[in-house]
Amino acid sequence: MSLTSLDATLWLAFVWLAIGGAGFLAPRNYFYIARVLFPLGALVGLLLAGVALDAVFHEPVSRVLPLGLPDLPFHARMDALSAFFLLLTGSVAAGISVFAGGYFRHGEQGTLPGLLCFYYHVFLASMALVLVADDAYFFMVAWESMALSSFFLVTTDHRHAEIRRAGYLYLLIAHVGAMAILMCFGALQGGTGSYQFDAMRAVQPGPVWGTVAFLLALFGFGAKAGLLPLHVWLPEAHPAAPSPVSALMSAVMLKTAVYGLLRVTFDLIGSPVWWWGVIALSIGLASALFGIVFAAVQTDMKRLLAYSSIENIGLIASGFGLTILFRGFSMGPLAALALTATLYHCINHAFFKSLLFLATGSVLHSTKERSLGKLGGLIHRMPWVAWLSLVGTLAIAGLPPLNGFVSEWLLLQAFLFTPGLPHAYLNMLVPVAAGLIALTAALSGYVMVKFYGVVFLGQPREAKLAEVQDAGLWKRAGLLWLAGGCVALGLFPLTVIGLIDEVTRPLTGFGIAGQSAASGWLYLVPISAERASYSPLLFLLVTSLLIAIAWLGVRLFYHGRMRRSAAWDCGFPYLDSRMQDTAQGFGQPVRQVFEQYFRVEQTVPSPFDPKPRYAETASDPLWHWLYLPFARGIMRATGLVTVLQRGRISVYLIYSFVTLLALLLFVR
Amino acid sequence: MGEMTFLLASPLVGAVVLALFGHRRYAAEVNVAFSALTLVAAAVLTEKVIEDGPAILLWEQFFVDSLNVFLVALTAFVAMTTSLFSRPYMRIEHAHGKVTDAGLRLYHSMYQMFSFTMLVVLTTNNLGIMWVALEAATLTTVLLIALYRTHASLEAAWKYFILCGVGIAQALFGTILVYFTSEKILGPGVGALLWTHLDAVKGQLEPTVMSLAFVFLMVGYGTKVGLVPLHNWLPDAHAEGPTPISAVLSGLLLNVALYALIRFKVITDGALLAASDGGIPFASRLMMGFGLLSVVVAACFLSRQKDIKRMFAYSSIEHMGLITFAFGMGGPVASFAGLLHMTLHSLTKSAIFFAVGHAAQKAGTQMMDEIRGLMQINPTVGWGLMLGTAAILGMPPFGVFASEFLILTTAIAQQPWAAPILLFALGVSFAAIFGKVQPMVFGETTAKRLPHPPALVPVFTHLSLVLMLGLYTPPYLADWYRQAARLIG
Amino acid sequence: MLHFLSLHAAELINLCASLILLIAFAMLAQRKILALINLFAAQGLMLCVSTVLVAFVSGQAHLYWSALLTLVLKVLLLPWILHRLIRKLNVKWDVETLFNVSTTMIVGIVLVILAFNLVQPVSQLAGAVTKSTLGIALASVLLAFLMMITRSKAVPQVVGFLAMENGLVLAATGATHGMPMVIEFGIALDVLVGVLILGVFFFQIRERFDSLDTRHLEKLKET
Amino acid sequence: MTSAAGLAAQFAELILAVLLAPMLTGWVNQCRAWLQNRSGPGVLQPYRMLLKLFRKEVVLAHNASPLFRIAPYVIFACLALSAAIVPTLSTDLPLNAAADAIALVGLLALARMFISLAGMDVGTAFGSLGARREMMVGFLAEPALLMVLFTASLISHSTSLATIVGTLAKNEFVIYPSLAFAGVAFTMVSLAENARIPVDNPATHLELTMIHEAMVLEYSGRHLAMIEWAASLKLFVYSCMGLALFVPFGIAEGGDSAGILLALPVLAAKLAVGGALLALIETLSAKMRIFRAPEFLGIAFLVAVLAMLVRVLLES
Repeated sequence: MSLTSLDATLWLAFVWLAIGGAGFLAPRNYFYIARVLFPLGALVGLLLAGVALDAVFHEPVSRVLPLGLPDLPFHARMDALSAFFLLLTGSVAAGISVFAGGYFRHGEQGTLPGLLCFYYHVFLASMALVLVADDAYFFMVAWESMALSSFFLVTTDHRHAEIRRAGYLYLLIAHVGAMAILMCFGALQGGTGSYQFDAMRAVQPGPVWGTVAFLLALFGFGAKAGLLPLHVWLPEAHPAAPSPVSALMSAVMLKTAVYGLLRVTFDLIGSPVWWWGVIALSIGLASALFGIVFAAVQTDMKRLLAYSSIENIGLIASGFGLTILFRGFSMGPLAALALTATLYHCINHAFFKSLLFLATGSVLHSTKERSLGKLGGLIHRMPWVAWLSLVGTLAIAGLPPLNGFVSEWLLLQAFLFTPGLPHAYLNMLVPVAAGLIALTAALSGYVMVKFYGVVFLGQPREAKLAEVQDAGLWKRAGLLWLAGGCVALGLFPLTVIGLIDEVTRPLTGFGIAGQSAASGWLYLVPISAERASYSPLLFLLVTSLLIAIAWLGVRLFYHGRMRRSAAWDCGFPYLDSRMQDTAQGFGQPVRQVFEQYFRVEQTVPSPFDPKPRYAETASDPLWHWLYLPFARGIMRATGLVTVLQRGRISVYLIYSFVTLLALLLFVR
Repeated sequence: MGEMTFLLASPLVGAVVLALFGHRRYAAEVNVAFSALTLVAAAVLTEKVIEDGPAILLWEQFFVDSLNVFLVALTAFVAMTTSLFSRPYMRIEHAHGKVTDAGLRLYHSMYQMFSFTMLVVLTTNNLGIMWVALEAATLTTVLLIALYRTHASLEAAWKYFILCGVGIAQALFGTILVYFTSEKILGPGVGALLWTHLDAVKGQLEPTVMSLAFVFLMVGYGTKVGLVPLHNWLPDAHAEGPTPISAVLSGLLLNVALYALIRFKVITDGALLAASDGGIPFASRLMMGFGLLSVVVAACFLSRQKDIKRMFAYSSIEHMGLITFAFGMGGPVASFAGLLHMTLHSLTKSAIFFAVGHAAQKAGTQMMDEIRGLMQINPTVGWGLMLGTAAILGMPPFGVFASEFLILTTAIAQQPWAAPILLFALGVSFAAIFGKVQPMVFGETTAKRLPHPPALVPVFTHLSLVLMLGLYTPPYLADWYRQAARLIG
Repeated sequence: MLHFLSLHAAELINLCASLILLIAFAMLAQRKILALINLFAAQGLMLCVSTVLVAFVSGQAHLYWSALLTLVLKVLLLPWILHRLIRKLNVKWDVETLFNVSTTMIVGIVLVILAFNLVQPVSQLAGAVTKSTLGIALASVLLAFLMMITRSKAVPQVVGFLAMENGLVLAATGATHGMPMVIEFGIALDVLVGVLILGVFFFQIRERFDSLDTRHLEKLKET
Repeated sequence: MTSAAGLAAQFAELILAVLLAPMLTGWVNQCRAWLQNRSGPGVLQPYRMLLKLFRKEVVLAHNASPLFRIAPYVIFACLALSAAIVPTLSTDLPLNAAADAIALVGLLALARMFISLAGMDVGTAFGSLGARREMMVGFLAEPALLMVLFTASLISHSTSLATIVGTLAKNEFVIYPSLAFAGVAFTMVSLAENARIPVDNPATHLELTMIHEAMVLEYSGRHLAMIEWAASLKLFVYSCMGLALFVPFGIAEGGDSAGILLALPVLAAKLAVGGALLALIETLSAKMRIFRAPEFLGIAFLVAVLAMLVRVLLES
């Protein structure tokens, strides 16, 4: 009896739970929790990634656990799709956990470190279990445990009302989403009454039930992923949570939603209809654009990253929609291309977003400041964090030769094939959608310059920033691991695609790595060499060579003389840090261009104001158009119902009387 | 046989003893001891039924099968843990001067009496005695609800008495009608009211009379279950009585009333089967309607609550509605789920009331706006409330999710129209309850220390059982539920 | 005499039943508490008589016991308790303002028709002697219900509750020749205990609210 | 994919681009001077300036971080590489396989990112103002450029620049309406990207209007030289890209040296005409207010999207 990868995964998840439980042994001992348990958790993550890496290349294995409902015990299954996402989970979690070992050094206010350790590892374990669950019940249990544990993590510092509010909003939307997912499974069981995924795979749902299931899945998983219009929790919850948790949520938890979408659409439903793709694509594009435009006007660095997560999830959803489109028209290889781009972006986003969240965590930890308007110049005081987050910044902006570029490149390549769609309108409109992707990518560059420039460059905006310390060794190690991941994923796309191939082949019947491998190990060739190719390694090599030559050349032919002096600034002598652009100022052009999409509230001082103050908030219009009216509607409806209970006993007796009479007449 | 006598005798003797010594310092311990004795008897009885199967005892007036023995075990268990909780709780109330010595005597005595009446309802084979005992259960609790003698508690008790009394009078009419038809087949006398006999001849009972009778029973016992629109006594009674009583009302009495309804449903279904046209049986349709209405209306009320106990009372209405709906759907899975949900709701809701009781004592008020930051001053109370709330809202891995999962998935398969309504209502109540509990548990505190240490063992015992049932149902328990579900059909 | 009884038992039973119904109507319209209690006692008496008649006709010995129980409880004990109560509570001469008596009466008549209609298929199954009593019983239950709805004072509400109980006993004796004795005793005990508890309650309510008007009991409600 | 001749051609092209780029800038300035009735400093003026800057010592602000010092080299390398990717003389370029049109846009974005970050580094009002404006221009121009390239790649079913140019050069007698739209968009984008009138004025130091110059205000000495050189390279790259897309004739196919030798004077001629046209546009138009720039670029983006739509609607 050999240990299968599935068993190993389940055991590792269990070890995570055990580590969480071990936190209760000495709940106040920071050293024990941060320096022993968290690194252990990281090790488990690493092992999990190893197991998953192996499992990607193997046949699916499944087993039944002696837990769960009497007639529906927990079924677990490991196939390439699960393994891929487990790989993502394990590898990212390893970095985040190492970082957390340094982050929770002083402990978060409001919650015991032991408790925090418990939530954290339960969160990790439940994410791993979501990925291997093979029946609706197990899936839902893991899914909701994930929501609950992350809710507690978000509300770690629950003494602030806005954090509590964020946690509430988060859990509420997660719960509503979970209900939709539950209904989706209900629609999928197709009257068999069996809630095992195997049974759902075997049943071919009719077009109506299939559509219902897909839309419910899109709603449910979209709520977790933060797709429009269910994104509102994301920019609230991410800033509220401690940074390693934001990182974990953004990097891994959002991906479990993507996993769920892929699982339901391509595995359980099995035969998607093309127009589902149009829906997913539209929502994805809307989310992407919305997310990045809002990211541009944020003044809180974690909110900014949260909106950027919405953008990235939007891109992933676009890729997903494109995959359905191709799949629906039986264009297998192109579906594989789009799916590869989607999955690639998933893992990329996991790495660079967690890197950046952890970087903000370091900054927050050192400066106690989250607002962009009070940071600046940290590259001098925190060089490690600054340089490592530069990698993340460049990656998330989709710049070569880092990883973000590869997946966006693949996605755009996939878009360029859409004129071949056998549908009159789609083949015209979808290629144009590529323009929106391009706009989003360019805007993300804008946002990232703002983020990096305001936080790390320029002069410190507050005096206290002069004393901040750089991140400690544990944090550096975590950041280094993730930054290394960004670089490696960017430089060796062929290896990654080889992995992803194992996933796309069962789901779409095709893979793109074979084609690529035929063109040599150096080049990424998704379809054919004439069509497009990209070699990040060569790219990096030549760029570095050119930099080296330029530098050496200058040194060789001229000199290296240098003199430090005050900044010139066009000769203006009274330069101070307040003259730099603020975060608001930097976002102003975007705000102006997209003005009608924001709800902007400005207070502009009069020209004669002795102490002029300028305030501006750009809030989410969807909140005002959708959520508030909905909540008001519910309250109004419930208000009507309360009329039923006014305290008079005669009236209550009338209710009983009338009910009795009505039923008696009914039974006649 | 012996166990049965013991099971009923223990609380009865307890009631008498405590009627005499209920005000003494050790009364609470005596109360616990009698509850523990009852629990032991229930355990032995359960053990016996599991081994030997159903049994008819004591001149056929009592019988146990897997359906009621599980409720007996649950009732004895929750009554026991509640007595544990009530020990410090009532002491604190006494110390705060809310209860007099006489009040304590009444409380302890009636507590045992209440256990007794519920156990009689559950174990009796005689549908008439069932009615008598259920009415007696109302009578024993009505004084407890008025224990504090405040305006509000008197009002609540009055409403409780009148509404339940009137309601249960309808149930008597229904019982008379059942007797009216069964007497024709079984002959006059006690035999015609024995459930086992009725069950044997249910196919021959006159369908017209049975459906008429079921309407009366539905309205009658439904009032006690707290089904909308017959529920109006419930939130008042839960909110104004002492918290241990709220816990047993919510956790046990509602179950017991529902149990009575189920027994009649089995017979009615049997009687109407011959005449039915193959559609949904009449009784099932009625129960589904009431269940659905209760869930929806309770969800609406939930979102407007200010009093914490009142809110959880509405939550009980909601869950009772859900269980009624499940039994209404029928079939092995739904009935199984209904029974499981009964168990879990009982355990969870009583645990919540335990936590709520201490929370309210700490804050000195039941108004949710004034209870803040429980986590800070007494983390265990805060956690009890938080986890209990998470459990009752159907968050996995707690067991309530398991039963809700089964009920909802069956609803999707069998009554697809109802599933979205149920889910929407559950969503609204989630938003309502969680939104109110969270600020109470988290944040800066307003609470103060209590004169006696709170009893939180019951809370966490219940919650760990609920947690276990969410992840793992022991095989014997599952078999037991299955058998019981088969009895319900 | 006995001969006459056996010949005309059915008519007599129906007469008693009708009287019960009539008294129920009278209670519906009665404003005075004292009179209400007396009417209740009269209704109990009628019930007792009809039970004896049924016992005589059907030869069910336990019905005599049942009749005795009714006599002791409904005719003597409960009215006595109620009398004592209203004296102690000093509400003996209380007069209640009722909501439009004629409307209430019309509703009552509708209820009677409804009740007869409803039990008609069931009555077919009943023995010849008690054919119409079931309808009357249901009608008096519903009328008592209606009375409870229209009253706002506590004591009349309780009297209504007890009148409802009378209707149920009528149903039991009329339609089924009485429930088994165990049950009858149980029901009687419940009613007695209930009234005692209510008695305690009246005092408590009076003590708190200075009134027995249930319109003071409207604080607990949803807003 | 690679051949010795290809490598040689690639290398030659790179060297040529790096060496000739300042001359193009000089030529445009000279033309502009002529059009404005000035005598002009001559086409070699940029070289003199670079030489002067190289000789001067670097004066670095106290606050400048290492990023500030690295950025010029990175920017220079990025633009040099993009010059190597764009087919100027021949379509048989080994680096073409390493980076296609999308990667080229990415490369230009990388350079933009670094220059903006460098602009923000010292923490002066002008630096961040310039960076902000540069990124504003970028986020609108970049997708427009990508759309232009997509239109071309939809024609040739490839995003590889070499293939695009090869295809376009071969089908010289087919007229693509989409390319006309794309051309308009491309021109607008190029003007903005190269800090030209009407979006920016390379000759100004008036804080209200400048973009590029605001960012590089703190640079001096060899750093400034690298940046100026990179700016010249950028103009060169854009010009060559435009020529390759819209006037692709005369570019050698394959790596034969004869073809390359022939392509060289053709390129020079095309660049000369293009530079003159640029100078003409600059002379004829007025500098826009900075707030108008998004509109200008938005139009460019829409025209580029239109080009793509036309391509899909009318030509397939």
